[in-house]
Amino acid sequence: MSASETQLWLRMFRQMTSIRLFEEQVNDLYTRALMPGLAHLYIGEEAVAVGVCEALTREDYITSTHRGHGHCVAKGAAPDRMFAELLGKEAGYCKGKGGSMHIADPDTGNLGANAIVAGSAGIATGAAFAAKRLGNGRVCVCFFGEGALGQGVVYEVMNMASLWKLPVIYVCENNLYNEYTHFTETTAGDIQMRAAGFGVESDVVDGQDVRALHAAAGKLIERARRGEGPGFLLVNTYRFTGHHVGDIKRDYYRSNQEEQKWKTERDPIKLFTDWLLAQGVADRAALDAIHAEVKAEIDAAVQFAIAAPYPAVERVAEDVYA
Amino acid sequence: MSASETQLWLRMFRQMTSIRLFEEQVNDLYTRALMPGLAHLYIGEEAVAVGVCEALTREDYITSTHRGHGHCVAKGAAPDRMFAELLGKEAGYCKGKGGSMHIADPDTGNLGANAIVAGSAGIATGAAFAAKRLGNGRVCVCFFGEGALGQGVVYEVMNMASLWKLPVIYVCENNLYNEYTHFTETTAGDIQMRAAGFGVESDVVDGQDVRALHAAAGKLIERARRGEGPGFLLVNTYRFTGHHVGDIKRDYYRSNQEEQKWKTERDPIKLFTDWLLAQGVADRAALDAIHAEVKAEIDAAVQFAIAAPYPAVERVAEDVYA
Amino acid sequence: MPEVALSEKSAAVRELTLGEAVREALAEEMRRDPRVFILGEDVAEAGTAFKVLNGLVQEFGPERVLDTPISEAGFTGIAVGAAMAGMRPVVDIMFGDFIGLIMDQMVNQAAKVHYMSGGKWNVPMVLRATLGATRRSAAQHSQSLHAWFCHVPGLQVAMPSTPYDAKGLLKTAIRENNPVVFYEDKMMYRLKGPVPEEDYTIPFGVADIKRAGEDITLVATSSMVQVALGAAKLLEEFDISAEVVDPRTLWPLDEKTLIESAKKTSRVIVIDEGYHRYGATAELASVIAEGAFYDLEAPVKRMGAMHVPIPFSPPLEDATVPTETQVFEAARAMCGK
Amino acid sequence: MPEVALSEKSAAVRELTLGEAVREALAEEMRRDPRVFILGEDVAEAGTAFKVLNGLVQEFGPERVLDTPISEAGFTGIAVGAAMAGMRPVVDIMFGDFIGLIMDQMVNQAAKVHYMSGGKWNVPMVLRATLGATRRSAAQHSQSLHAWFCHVPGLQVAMPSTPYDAKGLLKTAIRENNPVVFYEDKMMYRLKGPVPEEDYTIPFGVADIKRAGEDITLVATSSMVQVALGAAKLLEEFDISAEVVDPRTLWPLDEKTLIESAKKTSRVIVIDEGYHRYGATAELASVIAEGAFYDLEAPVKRMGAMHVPIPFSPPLEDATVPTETQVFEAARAMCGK
Ligand SMILES: Cc1ncc(C[n+]2csc(CCOP(=O)(O)OP(=O)(O)O)c2C)c(N)n1
Ligand SMILES: Cc1ncc(C[n+]2csc(CCOP(=O)(O)OP(=O)(O)O)c2C)c(N)n1
Ligand SMILES: [Mg+2]
Ligand SMILES: [Mg+2]
Repeated sequence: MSASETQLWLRMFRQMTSIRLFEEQVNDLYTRALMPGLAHLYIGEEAVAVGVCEALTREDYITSTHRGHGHCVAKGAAPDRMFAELLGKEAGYCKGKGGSMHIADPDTGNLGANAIVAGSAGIATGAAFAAKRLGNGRVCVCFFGEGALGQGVVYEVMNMASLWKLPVIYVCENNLYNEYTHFTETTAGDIQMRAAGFGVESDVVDGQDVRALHAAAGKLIERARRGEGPGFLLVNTYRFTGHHVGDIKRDYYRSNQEEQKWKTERDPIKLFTDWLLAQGVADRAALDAIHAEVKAEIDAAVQFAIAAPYPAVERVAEDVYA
Repeated sequence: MSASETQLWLRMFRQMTSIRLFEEQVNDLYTRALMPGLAHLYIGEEAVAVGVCEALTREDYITSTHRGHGHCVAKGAAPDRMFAELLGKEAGYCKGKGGSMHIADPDTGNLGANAIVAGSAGIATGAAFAAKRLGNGRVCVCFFGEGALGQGVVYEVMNMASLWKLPVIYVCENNLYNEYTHFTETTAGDIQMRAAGFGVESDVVDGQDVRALHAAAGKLIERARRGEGPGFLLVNTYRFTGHHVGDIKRDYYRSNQEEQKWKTERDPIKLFTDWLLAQGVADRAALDAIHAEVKAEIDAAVQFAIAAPYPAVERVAEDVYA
Repeated sequence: MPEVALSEKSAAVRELTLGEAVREALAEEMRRDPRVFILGEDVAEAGTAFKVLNGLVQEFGPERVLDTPISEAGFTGIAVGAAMAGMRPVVDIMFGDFIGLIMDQMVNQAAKVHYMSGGKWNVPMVLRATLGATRRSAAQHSQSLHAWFCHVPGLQVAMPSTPYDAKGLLKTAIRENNPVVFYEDKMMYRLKGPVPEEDYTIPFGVADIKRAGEDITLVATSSMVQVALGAAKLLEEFDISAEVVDPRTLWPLDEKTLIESAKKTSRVIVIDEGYHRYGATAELASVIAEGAFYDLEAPVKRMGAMHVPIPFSPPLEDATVPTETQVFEAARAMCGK
Repeated sequence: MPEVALSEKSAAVRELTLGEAVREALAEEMRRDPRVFILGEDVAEAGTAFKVLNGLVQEFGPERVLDTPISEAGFTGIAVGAAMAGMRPVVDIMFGDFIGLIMDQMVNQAAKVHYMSGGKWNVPMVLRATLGATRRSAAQHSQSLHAWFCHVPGLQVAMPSTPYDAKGLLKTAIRENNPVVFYEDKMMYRLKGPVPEEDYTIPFGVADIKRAGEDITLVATSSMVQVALGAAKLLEEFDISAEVVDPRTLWPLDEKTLIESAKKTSRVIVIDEGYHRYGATAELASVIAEGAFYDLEAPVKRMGAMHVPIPFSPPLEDATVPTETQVFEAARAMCGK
């Protein structure tokens, strides 16, 4: 295995670990009532953001969702400023004005999380439009959950992306649930056929297998970069925890067995760890070391955010107009 | 050929003739500046409305579009009150408040024309929902042009119609143009595959062949009535005149040859006439007699409408709330 | 069905939260009329994100409490058609911010069908939506955009401020033959108040004087009524007697009661949680300024949400909505005490 | 670029229609800045339903004058993203009634991106929409719903009333780094007026006194400015000198000029073609009633569209919008002459 390949795998491991530990801290902050608002955790879906974003350049764009921490980390954001944003502090990426559901960061091409389901479909397609017109070679990845398939605007923009051969990739994270409702109760027909009906090249992939994701996303991304048009990647995954941190009692919409099965048999980090060890990409000690490093970084980031000051109240009226 | 069949064919001939003559009068009224507003003619597409509506009962519902005169006549409305509505007269179906783009008539199950492209997709699906809940055995046909495929709401409601097996049939009148733009410039992928992607049974039919339309629509309508779910009928047709009466200079978006070819070779009334004669369903004299009858009725209807009074100005504030 | 007196005073002692009052109104109307049904996201087993509908699917079944895809425009449109064809849909829009997706269905379809058809088709539907900030839900989950609907002929807009009003107004809304938008403030779902067990309705277009007073009128909507009542209490200590008037429906609007109160007190503050600019306060203030012109001692003061997208950061968000103290101070200043 | 004086008086003699002025502004800005492009339905060869964009695709090509599918929400969303990523889209919404389909894109996305990102992302886009009734286009093609946008922090709303203002305001809009909604009255496209050939812009938030007067102030927007000017002429014969004030942008709003004029004349009528209730007239009237409270001789009078869906029937439709005669009579009555 080439050194660069080894590096790639280890970077992916680190990134997935960062997201997992980041979200565990969010859960902790929230339950300790240190975090205001709503928190939608990405635990269980880490491979999706990492597999896809590792196939992008820093300049490429992404748009994200209410469940956006993972995308943000995977695209390269710093945990300390993310936590600061989640706590509404001045040092946050958006000066505390956006919060968990609206983190954005131009430096890493993150056009922003969006609290409107499918709210970023238009933005992502428009960013791809601009990239094509400006000829800067960028692509845009639009992350959304399968629930967003309910929003007609997704089809409107896929149609235009297809007509105009825009470099946008729609990554549909099918974690089986729209909030508290199973997607089969809200989604008729065939998801990939929907994309095909709008002339969008599509593929389906195991969302717990970061290598498969990286490969599948890479294909669609490079195809889009070559100017051959948009792609649609259907990703089968699962959120290990509640729709949001407050969603504790879940048995009325999904069984404990289902959750346990996914957590024990389909944990993307565990699966990847096994592979790394089996392939001898790294040994347990090396992985533990990475884990420890990441943990230290995350812990420090949390402390930074807790200690950071809130914005002065006068700031409230700033940034309404550019 | 059975007597009832003969009757059906002759009724269809009569209805198609009614629509054609109705629209010719609209064109005349408009160019004589007797008709206010906009007029979108259905000439060339008569077979669609007639073929479909003849497969419906009077109680069944339809929703219509800005190009709605044909649907309205085909569902059984009276030309005199239609003309009165088009001229904004009190005697019109909507007391003159709706006009050409909003004719509605509960007596014939016409939920209304709609001036918002795809504006009636939700209404049609909802009427089918009510029919199913109330168990009254009705179905609803949603007529729309291929331009409406650009509106996401169409996919939102098709998805729900499919999930809930609603008795609604989406009839897509593909007359090749969204206003002044060819549909291939606005429509990517494959239209029937779009329906299939949402689990909606679909079929495609020649829009100039009233018998084929009647058969294809009948299949989807009876299937829906049996509770087997929604249908999508893609109809290939052509509007012989401008997008609206004022659209005279059309060569910048379509050629005169194209128009001539359709008018001479693909006129639905001419084609049906030839068949009726060839089959000996009726002789030329019989058809001429029907044509003359219809013409007399339409002429009288126009005179009625022109003579009819405008609503009193005080009426303006009525009917805002039930 | 008895027309119960309009203010809470006469209400039975049983207390319910506003959320419970909404649920009771829905349950009673669904028992009374089989055409009434609910549709929206996670309304069935989940009972909505706010749990307001808990238990309804158990009583009425999934055919009448219907989980939809995340298709606000689509299911609102379906409700319009279902209403035209004989049903009485109650649409659930989880966060009022999402009305951006359904304005065409509500404004170009629901609001106009009756008029455009010359009075032939009716659209007896209710759209339930939430409003209200300070839940740290940020810019896309905190807005109070009801002014948009108030602007549109053909719609009616109800904004209950108490559990009592919530039950009575919602029952009226469901029995209406026109589209009604019914607003619930997320922050008030746990507010308790007396709610009669019996069947009662509250007519639209009749304001309620939530508190009688002499020196100043506080016209307030939805949760701002509670803010105004709190401010009125604080004003007492300064011997300022504040009258709190709740229009209860912004359309139809009970101009008469608003103007009479203004004429009586000669000072008015209008408080609404929507954005201040071009919002509900503008209509209420100008109606009063015109109707009570010769009796006003001072300009009508408007208090609404600050003209900024609603920020996530708690100290910033708290600065954007009118508070008890702000209303109190404004009223005190107006009364020169 | 020279800051040309704000009123038409100083303008060059060449006359253009308002439609031509809009086209000229677009063409000049597209020549100046390659990032500017147009997208919408039938904007290219057809030059829109109103032919306002005729010739632009010939000069700038289909890549910059882009025909879209009938997907208002979708292409408005694309414009938001394109703006964030470095372009300057000008979106064409054929009929203002269709904004019901794009409120989420404009209000939850375009208007909030800059604020939610803590000032990091900008959305330099223009949304061109039409307003205005009396074209016999019925309820879904005749509305003036601009009050909805005025209500939303993060947006700016320009409403030109003359060809001169149209060119200058549109150029400003295109150079703005914020989303701007630019309204064109369909009935004014053929209105002629002087338009300088040179490059000029008109700053937002600066009202223009279209006609100076002493006895009464007529505050009017868009085509209602023409109505007000007509009424002012009729008033002359009765020795009533009317001042006509055009805010030109409803947000930002030049309160100072409105209030000063009101203080000077002591009588005010506000005229806007949007629905009267909860519309633009309410904000303008309450701003003036508050700011000029001690100088007003009479309540501020509001004139807007009747609170009904706009009917098709010509005699009915004509009754729904304010006319020259109505404004004249209202003004005369107010002045007691
Ligand atoms: C337009 C809109 N409707 C409803 C909601 C409320 N809501 C927030 S998340 C969510 C479910 C989204 O499911 P999915 O898209 O699958 O994403 P997931 O949460 O599973 O990651 C809903 C309905 C919203 N935010 N926006
Ligand atoms: C939402 C909306 N957008 C745009 C328009 C303007 N418009 C009226 S008809 C039309 C073209 C419709 O084409 P199609 O659906 O194919 O129907 P056709 O006119 O061909 O019968 C357009 C764009 C509209 N009425 N509604
Ligand atoms: Mg999901
Ligand atoms: Mg067409």
